[in-house]
Amino acid sequence: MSKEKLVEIKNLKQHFKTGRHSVVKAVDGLTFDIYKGETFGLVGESGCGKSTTGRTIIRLYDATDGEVIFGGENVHNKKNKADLKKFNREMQMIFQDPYASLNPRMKVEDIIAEGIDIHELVNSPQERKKRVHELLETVGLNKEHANRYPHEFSGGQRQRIGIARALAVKPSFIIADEPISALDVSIQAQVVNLMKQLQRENDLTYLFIAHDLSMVKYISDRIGVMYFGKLVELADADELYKHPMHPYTQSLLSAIPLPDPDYERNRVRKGYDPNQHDTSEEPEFREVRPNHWVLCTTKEMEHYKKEHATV
Amino acid sequence: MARYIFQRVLYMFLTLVLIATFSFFLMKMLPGTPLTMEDKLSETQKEIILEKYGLDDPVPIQYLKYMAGLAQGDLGISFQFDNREVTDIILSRIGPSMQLGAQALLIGTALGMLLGLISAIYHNGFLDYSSTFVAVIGKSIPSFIFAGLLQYYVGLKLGWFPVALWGTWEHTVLPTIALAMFPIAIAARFMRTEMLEVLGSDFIQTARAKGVNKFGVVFKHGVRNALIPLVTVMGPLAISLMTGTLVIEKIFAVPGIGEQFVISITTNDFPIIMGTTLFFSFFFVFIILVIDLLYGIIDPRIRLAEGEK
Amino acid sequence: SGGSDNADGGDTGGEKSGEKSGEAAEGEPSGEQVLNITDSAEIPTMDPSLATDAVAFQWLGSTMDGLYRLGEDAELEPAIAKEHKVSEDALTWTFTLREDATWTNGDPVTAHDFVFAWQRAVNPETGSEYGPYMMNGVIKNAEAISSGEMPVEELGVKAVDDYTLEVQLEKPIPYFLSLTAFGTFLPLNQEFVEAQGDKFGLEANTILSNGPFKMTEWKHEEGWTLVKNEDYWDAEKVNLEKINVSVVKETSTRVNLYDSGEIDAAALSGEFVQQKAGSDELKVEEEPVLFYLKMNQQHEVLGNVNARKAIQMVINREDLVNVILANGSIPAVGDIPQNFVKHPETGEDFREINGPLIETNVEKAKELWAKALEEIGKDTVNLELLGGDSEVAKEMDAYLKAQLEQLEGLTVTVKPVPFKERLRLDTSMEYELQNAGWGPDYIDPNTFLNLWVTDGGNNKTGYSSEEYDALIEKANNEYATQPVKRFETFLEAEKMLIQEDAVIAPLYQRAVAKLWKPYVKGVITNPMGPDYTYKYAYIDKK
Amino acid sequence: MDNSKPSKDLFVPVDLKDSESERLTRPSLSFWQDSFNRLRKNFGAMAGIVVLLILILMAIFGPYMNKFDPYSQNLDHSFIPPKVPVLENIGWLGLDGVETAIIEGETVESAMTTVKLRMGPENAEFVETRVISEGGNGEPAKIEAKLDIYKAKNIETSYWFGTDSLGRDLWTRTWHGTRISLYIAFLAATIDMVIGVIYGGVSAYYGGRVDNYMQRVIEILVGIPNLVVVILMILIMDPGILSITIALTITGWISMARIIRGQVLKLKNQEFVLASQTLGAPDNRILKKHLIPNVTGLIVINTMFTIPSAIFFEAFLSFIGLGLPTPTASLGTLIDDGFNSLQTNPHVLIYPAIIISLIMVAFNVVADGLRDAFDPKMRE
Amino acid sequence: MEKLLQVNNLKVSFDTYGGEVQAVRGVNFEVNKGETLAIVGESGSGKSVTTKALMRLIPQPPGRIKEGEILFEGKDLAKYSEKQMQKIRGKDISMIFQDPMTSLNPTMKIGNQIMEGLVKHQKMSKSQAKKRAIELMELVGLPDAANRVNQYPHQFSGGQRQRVVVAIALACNPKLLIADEPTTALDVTIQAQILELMKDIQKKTDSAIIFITHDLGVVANVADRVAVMYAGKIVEIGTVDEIFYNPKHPYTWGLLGSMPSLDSADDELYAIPGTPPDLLNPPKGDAFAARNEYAMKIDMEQEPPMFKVSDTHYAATWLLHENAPDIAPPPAIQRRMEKMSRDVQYQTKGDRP
Ligand SMILES: Nc1ncnc2c1ncn2[C@@H]1O[C@H](COP(=O)(O)OP(=O)(O)OP(=O)(O)O)[C@@H](O)[C@H]1O
Ligand SMILES: Nc1ncnc2c1ncn2[C@@H]1O[C@H](COP(=O)(O)OP(=O)(O)OP(=O)(O)O)[C@@H](O)[C@H]1O
Ligand SMILES: [Mg+2]
Ligand SMILES: [Mg+2]
Repeated sequence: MSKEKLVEIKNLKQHFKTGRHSVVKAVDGLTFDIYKGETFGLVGESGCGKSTTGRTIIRLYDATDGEVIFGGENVHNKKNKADLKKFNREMQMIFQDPYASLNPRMKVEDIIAEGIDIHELVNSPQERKKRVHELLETVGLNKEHANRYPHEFSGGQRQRIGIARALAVKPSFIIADEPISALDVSIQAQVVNLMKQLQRENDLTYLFIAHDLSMVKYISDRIGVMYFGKLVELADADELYKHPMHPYTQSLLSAIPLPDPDYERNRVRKGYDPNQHDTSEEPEFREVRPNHWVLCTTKEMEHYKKEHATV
Repeated sequence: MARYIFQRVLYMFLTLVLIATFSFFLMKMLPGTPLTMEDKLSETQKEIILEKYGLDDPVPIQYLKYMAGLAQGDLGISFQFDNREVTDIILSRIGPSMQLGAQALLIGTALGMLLGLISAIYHNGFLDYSSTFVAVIGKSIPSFIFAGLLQYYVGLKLGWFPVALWGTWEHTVLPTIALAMFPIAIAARFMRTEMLEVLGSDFIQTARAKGVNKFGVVFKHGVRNALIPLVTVMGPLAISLMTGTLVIEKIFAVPGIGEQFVISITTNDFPIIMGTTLFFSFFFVFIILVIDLLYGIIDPRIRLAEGEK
Repeated sequence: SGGSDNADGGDTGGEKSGEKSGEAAEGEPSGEQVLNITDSAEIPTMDPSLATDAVAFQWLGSTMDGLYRLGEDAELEPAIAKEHKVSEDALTWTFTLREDATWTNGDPVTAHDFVFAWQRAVNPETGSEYGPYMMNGVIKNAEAISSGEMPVEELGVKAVDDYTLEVQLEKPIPYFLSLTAFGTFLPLNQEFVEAQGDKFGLEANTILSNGPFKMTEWKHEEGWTLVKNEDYWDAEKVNLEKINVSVVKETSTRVNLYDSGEIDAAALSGEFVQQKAGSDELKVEEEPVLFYLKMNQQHEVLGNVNARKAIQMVINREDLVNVILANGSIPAVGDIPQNFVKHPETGEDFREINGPLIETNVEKAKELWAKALEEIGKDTVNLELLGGDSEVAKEMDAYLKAQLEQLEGLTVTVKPVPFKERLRLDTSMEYELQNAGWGPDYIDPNTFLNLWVTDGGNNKTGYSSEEYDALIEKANNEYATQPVKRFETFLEAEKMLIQEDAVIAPLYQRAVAKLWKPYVKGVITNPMGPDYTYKYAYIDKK
Repeated sequence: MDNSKPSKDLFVPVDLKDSESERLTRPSLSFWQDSFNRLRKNFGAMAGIVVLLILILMAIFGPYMNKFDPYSQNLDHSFIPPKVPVLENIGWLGLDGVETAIIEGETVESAMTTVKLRMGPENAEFVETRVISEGGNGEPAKIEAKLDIYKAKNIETSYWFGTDSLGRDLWTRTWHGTRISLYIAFLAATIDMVIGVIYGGVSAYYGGRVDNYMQRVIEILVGIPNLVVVILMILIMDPGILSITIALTITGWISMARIIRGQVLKLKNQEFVLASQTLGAPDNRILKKHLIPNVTGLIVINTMFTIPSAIFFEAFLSFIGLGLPTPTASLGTLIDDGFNSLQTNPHVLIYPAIIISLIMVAFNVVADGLRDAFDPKMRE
Repeated sequence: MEKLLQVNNLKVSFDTYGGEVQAVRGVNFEVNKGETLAIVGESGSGKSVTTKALMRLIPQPPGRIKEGEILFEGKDLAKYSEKQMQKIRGKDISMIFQDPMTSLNPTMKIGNQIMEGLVKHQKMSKSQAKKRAIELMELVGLPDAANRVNQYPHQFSGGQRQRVVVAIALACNPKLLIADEPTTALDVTIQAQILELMKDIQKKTDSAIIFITHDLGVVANVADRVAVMYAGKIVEIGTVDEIFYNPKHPYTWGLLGSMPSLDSADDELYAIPGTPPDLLNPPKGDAFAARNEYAMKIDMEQEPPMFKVSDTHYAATWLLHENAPDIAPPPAIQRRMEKMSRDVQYQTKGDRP
C-alpha cells in the first residue's frame, strides 16, 4: 500500500449551538490521515460524532476549528466556485438511509445523473443516458431501472443507486456513512462486495463509518475508534483487534456478538468506566506501538506499552 | 421555567404594542369623526367635542397619549355612547361572549373528542363513518344557519329552550349548541386521526401485551397522548369561538362583545373598535400562552425540556 | 325624531304601534300590568342634552315630563306646565308650572330646572349636538351662546319664580309649543346632574326621573326595566306596573320571541307581514317619515333639472312599497307626508290639497333623460348611490339601481357605507345619489320644507333658489302669525321644490307593521319625539 | 408431507440470470400516479371530486342555462317558489311551484278569510284548500291551503330555484354567486399559496438569523386575531371582490408559511438534499429539483383546505354586513338575503346554503383524501 | 423436556388494497420450558407477525389468523376470545418490542407502567404493586429505583428504557417471553448488557424465550435452538450448533456467509442476490428459488417439504432429497462445517486460535 496521504485532518472541531448557552461538541479535536487507496474505518457508539466528522470533511458543515487538507489543499478555505466544484467532484458521500437519501420525486436516471448535470460532464442527452446505463450496470442494476422511481426499489437496490450517484462524478475519495446499517443481513453483503469491487477497479479511497465492528474490520485497512467527539484509538485493523489498548475499545470489542455459538458461549464482556482514566494530565494522542495510536497520558502509555509488549 | 414564561409574556406585550400601533394608525386612515351633525355645531362646540375625545392633538401626540392610556388600562371613551368608557363597555359585554365561548369550547371539544374516539375505536366501521359525517357537516355548515334552524325548530316549534334573549342558563343552550358545532367537528377530526396514530404506536402494543383491555388501552394510554396535538388547535379555536359568537349573538339577542364590535364598525366608533381589537388580541396571545403551558402539563417531555433550561 | 336620516326601516326609529287610544276605551286594566317589549338598539345615553337618537328620546319620554307632552292624535297636553301665555309679538312665552311635580329623589320640579337644562343644552362645554340644533334661532341668544360668544346666562329663559318660566324667542315660532315636548327641552335637576358629573345618564342609578316611569335596571345592550313612578304627579292615570325592554336586532328573532309569547310586540319586515297577513294582531301604522333620493346638484348630470325629473319619474313607487317594503308604507309623492299637517281652517290634509306632485312614467322619463344628456353632451353616465345599512337597504338599493338603469346610458354603482360615514359624506357633499329620510322635529310643514333653503344645514344637495328661500322666509316671518297664509305659502313652496326644481325624488312614506298582543291597550303612537307614549297603556288579560 | 415422489429429472440445476433477480415486476409509477391510484380508491374523495367538478361546471355554465340574468328584476314575480319540470311531480321535493301553508283560525270560516288574505285576494280562485281540523273545544281550526302561483300569475317559464324578493331568478343568481365565491376562494388561496410558500421556504432554507427574524414576525402576526384584521382591512378598502380577497389573504398565508417552513426544515436535512449539496448543486437547483417538488403535495393539500375556509369567511363577512356590495351575488350575500326570509320563503336560503355546504364538504373530503393519498406512511 | 408451546400450520394474512398479503404461510414449531428459541430471517419474512399471532395481537382488520393451532400448555389460543386472551397476555406470555424509545407510553410514569400488569393479573394493591415494581427495576439493574418509579420515560436513556420494558414483561413471571428484536435499536455495548440481563433472568425464572432478531451474532449468543424464516415459512430449524455449523438450507448459507467473522480471511463475502419475494403473490414452488444459485427445476414447481436432518434438525430444501445432486456449499460455510467436525473430533472448548 502506498503511503501517500490523500486526506489530512488536523484538530478538526465541530460545535453546534443548540441554545443560547448550550453547545454540543459533536467533534472535538480530531487529527488523523487517510492514505490514498485505503479504507479508513471509523467506529464508535451512537451519537459520538461519526456522521458529523464525515459531513464536516465534505464541507456540509463549516468546521468550527481545524483543517481538512485534501490533496494538499485546505478544503475549508476554498471559496471560489470553480475550486469548490472541482473539490465536489473529487470527494463524494454515500448515505446511511437508503430511503431518505433518494429524492422520491425524481427518476433514477435523474438521480444518478445529478452530478453529471451539475458538472456538465456530458455533451448530449444520449451520452448522458449512456453514462447512466453504464453506472447502473456497474452497481449491478440494469438499464430498465433508469426510468423508475426510488420507491419501487428495495433497500439494497436503493443503496446501489446511491453509490452510482456518487460514482457518476468519478471521485477519488468516498465517505460512506453507515452505508449498510439500514439494510437486511442478506443484502449487506451485496453492498459491501460492490464497494470493495469498486475500490479495486477505480482506485478509490474510503472513509467507512459504521458501528458494526465486524463489517468494519472486514472492509477497513485502518480503524479509528471515536468516543464523545474524540478519537481514542487508531491502528491497522488487525492490530486493533489483536491489541485493543484503550479500555473503551476493549469494551466495544468485547460486546460485539459474533455468529459463532461456541465463541459466544465463552465471551466475557468488559465494561468501560470513563472515570477509570488517569487524570494527572490531559490525555494526548500517542503512538504506543508503530502505527498504533491511543489517547492516553504518559503514565497510561507506559502501562499500555508494557501490556502489549509481546507479539 | 420562570424565565421561559417571562420571555413569553414579554413577547405577548410586544405583540400587543405592535397591534395597538397598527390598529391605531389604521383607524386614523379611516374617515369619520365622533361628530354626528358636524355642520350644525359651532366651531367652539366642535373644538370642545374633539378635545373630549383627544382628537385635537396632532396624530403622533394622540398616539403617545393613547399608548399611555393603554398602559393604565384606559381605552378612551366611546363615540356612540357619550361619555361611556370603552373599558367599561368591553368589560360589561365580555361576560356573555366568554360564557358562550367557553361553554361551546368545553362542550364542543368534549363531544367532539367522544365522536373522534368512537371513530378511532370503530375505525372504518359504521360508527366511524357516521361520526365522521357528523364532523364534516359540523365543519361545513355555517353556524348562523344552524342558529336560525335551532331557534325556529327547537326554540319556537318544540319550545324546549328560550327562543332568544339572555338571563338564565336555559338561554345559553341554543346559542351554545349552534356555536359548538365547529369545535365538535374540529375536535372529532383531530381526535380521530391522532387516536388512530396513537393506537398504531408501539407503546399501545406494549400495553395490550400486558393484558390491558380495550377500554384501558384507549382511555389510560391513548387519550392523553392523542390530546397533545388537539391542545395546539384549542387556542385558535377558542378565539374563533370568541369572535365567532358575533353572529350568534345577533341572532339570539345576546348582549355580547362580538355584537358590539360589529355595531362599532358600522357606526365608526373607533375607540371601541380599537379597544375590542386589543382586547381580542390580548385574549388571543394569552390563550396561546396558556395553551403552551398546558402542553407541559399534558406532556411530561415538554415540561422537563423547559424546566431544564 | 329630528334628522332621522337613518330611519330606514322599523328599526332605528324604535317601534311604532298602530294602537290608537280609541280602542283603549273598550277595555279595563286586568291581570298583571307588565309590558314586555323589545327595542332595536342600546340606549346611547339618558342625558337629554346629549341624546340624539330615537331610542334615547323614546325612553327619556317615558321617564320624564317636559313642559308639555304629546297625547292622543299628537295633541299637546299639559305636563309640568299647567298653562302658558304668549305675548302680543309672540316672542315671550310664560309658562305656569304645576306645584305637585317632583323628581324621584323628592325634590320639586321647578322653573330653575328648565333654566338649568336649557342653558346646559346650548352651553358649548356640554358638547350637545341637539341643544344648539333645536334652540339656535328659536330661543333668544342661543346661537351666540353656543358659539361661545356670549355667556350662558344670556339665554332667553328665566325663572320668574319657582313655578313661573319665561321664555324669550328669537323670532315668532308658530310651532314652539310642540318643541317643548321634545327631549332636548326636558328639565334637569341641577344638583343631581352636577353630582353625577360625567356619569350622568349612563346607568340606572345616575338618572333622575319626573315622569310616569322610572328606570330601575339597565343592563347595557341586554335590556332595561321601567317601573311605575308612584310619586308621579299624574300617577293615578298610569296603569302599567312594569315595562321590560330587551334589545333584539333580528326581525326573525323578534317574531319568534313574539310567537313564543315572550314579548308583547314585534316590529316586522315585509316578508313577515306577508306571513302574518290576516292576523288581527298585525297593526300597520303610518308615520310622517319621508324617504327620498337625494341628488347632489354639484354633479354635472344631477345639476340638470331634466335629469333629476327623469330620475323622479322612472322609479316605480308602487312596486317599491308593495313588494320590497310590504309593510304598509305608501308611495311618497311630495315633500310633506300625508296625515301630518292639516289646513288650519278647512282641516284638509296638506298632501290632499297639493295632490301627487310626481308620477311614474318611464317613457317620459326616458325622453327627459335623453334631453338632459343631450344638454350636457354625454352618452353614458355613471352615478354612485350610497347604500343604506338597514335590513331592507340591500334590496332597496338593488331595486333603485335597476329602476334607474332603465334610463339609457346610466349605470348606477351601489356603495355601501356605515351610517356615520354616510352622514359625513352627506355633510361634505361627497355623494352623488343617496337614499335619505327625514322625520319631523315638530309638527309643522316647516320641519320638512325648511331643509331645502340655500345653505340649509341639512340641504346638502347644492340646491339654491332665491324664490324658494323667499317663500320659506315669508312663511316664517311675515306670515308667522297668519296660519292660513303661511300654510298656503308652504303649499306653493312644495310645488316649486318637487315639481319645478325636482330637488329630490320622493320614494315612500314609511309605515311600520307591528304585531301587538291583543291584550295590550292604550299605547299611543307619536309622529315626533318619543315614538310611543306608554303612560296610558294597560294590559287587559280578561 | 408430500408423499408423491417428484420425478428425478426435476433435480437438475437451473441457470438463473443475475438480472432476473433484479427485475421489477410492478409497472413504473411516479409519485403522482401512485397517489392518484390511492386517491381513486377513496370513495369519499372521489365523490367529493365529482361534486366539485359538477359545482364548478355549474358555476361556469349554470347562469346561461335559462333565459334570466342574475340582476334583472321582475317585482311581479317576487318570491315565486321553485318549480322544475319533471321533478315537479315528485311531491316531497317541493319543486312544484306550489305555496303551501297551514292556517289556523278560531273557526273554519275565520281561517278561510285568513287564507284569502294570506294568499292574496286576487289569487283566490287558484287556492285549493283542505280542512285538516274543524276546530272547536278550544282547538283551533286548521286549513291546508295550496296556491299554484305559476297558474295564478300565469307564469309560463319555470324558476328552477324560485325567485327572491325582487323577482330575480335564483337559479342564475345562485350559480353566479357560486362562481364569485369560488373565484374569491381560488384567488385568495392562490395568493396565500404564493406568499406562504415563498415566505416559509425562504425562512426555512436560509435558516439561522433570517429564519429567526422571519419567525418572530409570524409570531406577532399570529397574535392578531384574523377576524379583526380582516374586518379592519375591509374598513379601509372599498368593498368589492378584490378587497375581500386581499383582506382574506392578509393573515391567510401564515398557516401555509408555517407548514412549508416545517417541511423545508425537515427536507433540507434529508440525505438526498445533502447528497445534492455534496455534488456541488447550487441553491437554486436544490430548491427547484429537491425542495419544491417535495412540498407540492403539502401545498396542494393545504390549498384545498384554504379554499373552503375562504368561502366560509366571505359568507361570514356578508352575513355581518361587510361583504360584497349589492347587487353582486356571492354565496355569502345570497345566504344573508335568504336568512331574513328563512321562515317565510325558505327556498331563498336553502339552495345557496346547500351549495355552500356541498362545497365545504367536498373540499374537506377531497383534501382529507389527498392527505391520505400523499401520505408516505400509506405507501405500499 | 417439557413442551410449553406448539404451533401447528399457522397461517396469517392481511387484506390490503393490493390484495391478500400472506405474511405467514404455514409455520410449525415448538418451544420447550426454559429454552430459548431464536427466529431469524430478513425483514418482512414474517417473524413479528408470527409472534404477534401467538399473542393474538394482529390488528384485525386488516389481519386475520387464517388457519392453524397455537397450543399453549395444551390449550389452543387461536380459539380464545379477546377476554380470555387478556388474561393470558402479560401473565403467561409477555412480549418485549424492538424500540425502547417508542414502546413506553411517554405520558405515563414508569412505575405505573410496570404496575399495570401486576394490578391486573396478580390482583395486587397499588402499594404492593409499587413495591414489586421497585424490586423489578432493581432486578433489571436500574439504580435508585425507589425514586425513578415516579419518572417519565424520556428521563431514561435508551438502554435504561429497554430495561424498563424487560421489567414490564417480567412483572408477572410469564411462562413464555417473546422478545421481538429487543436490542436492534441499541448500541452494541448496551445490547450486550441487555442480552446478559435476559439470560440471567431466564436462569432465575426458568421461563421460555422466543427471541426474534436478524443479527446472527445475537442468535449465537442467546439461542438454544434456531428457526430460520423466509417468506412466511420456516425453512430450517435446529439447535444453535446445527444451524451455525451444519446448515442445510441455501438461505441459511446465505445468511451465515454474508457475515464476516472476525477471523475470516479477506475474501469476498457470500451475498444472496436479488430481493425477497412479494408476499402478495408468492411464487410457485420454493419461494427462495429465484435467489438460489443451487436452484433446481423442481424448486420452480414444487414446494419442498421439511426434510429431517437429525431429531432436532429439519430443513425445507430439495437439496436434501435423495435425488438431488451433491452440491458443495460456499467456502465460508464449508469452513463452518469443518470447524464443526473438528470440534466434534476434539471436543475442545475454550480459546480458539
Ligand atoms: N445540526 C446539529 N445541531 C445540533 N446538534 C447536532 C447536529 N448534528 C449532530 N448533532 C449532535 O452531535 C452529536 C453527534 O452526532 P452524529 O450524528 O455525528 O453522531 P453519530 O456518531 O453519527 O451517531 P449515529 O451512530 O447515531 O449516527 C449528537 O449528540 C447530535 O445530537
Ligand atoms: N398491518 C399490516 N398490514 C399489511 N401487511 C402487513 C401488516 N403487518 C405486517 N404486514 C406484512 O407482513 C409481512 C411480514 O411482516 P413482519 O413484520 O412479520 O416482518 P418481520 O420479519 O418482523 O420483519 P422486520 O425484521 O422488518 O421486523 C410483511 O410483508 C409485511 O408487509
Ligand atoms: Mg450517524
Ligand atoms: Mg419485525
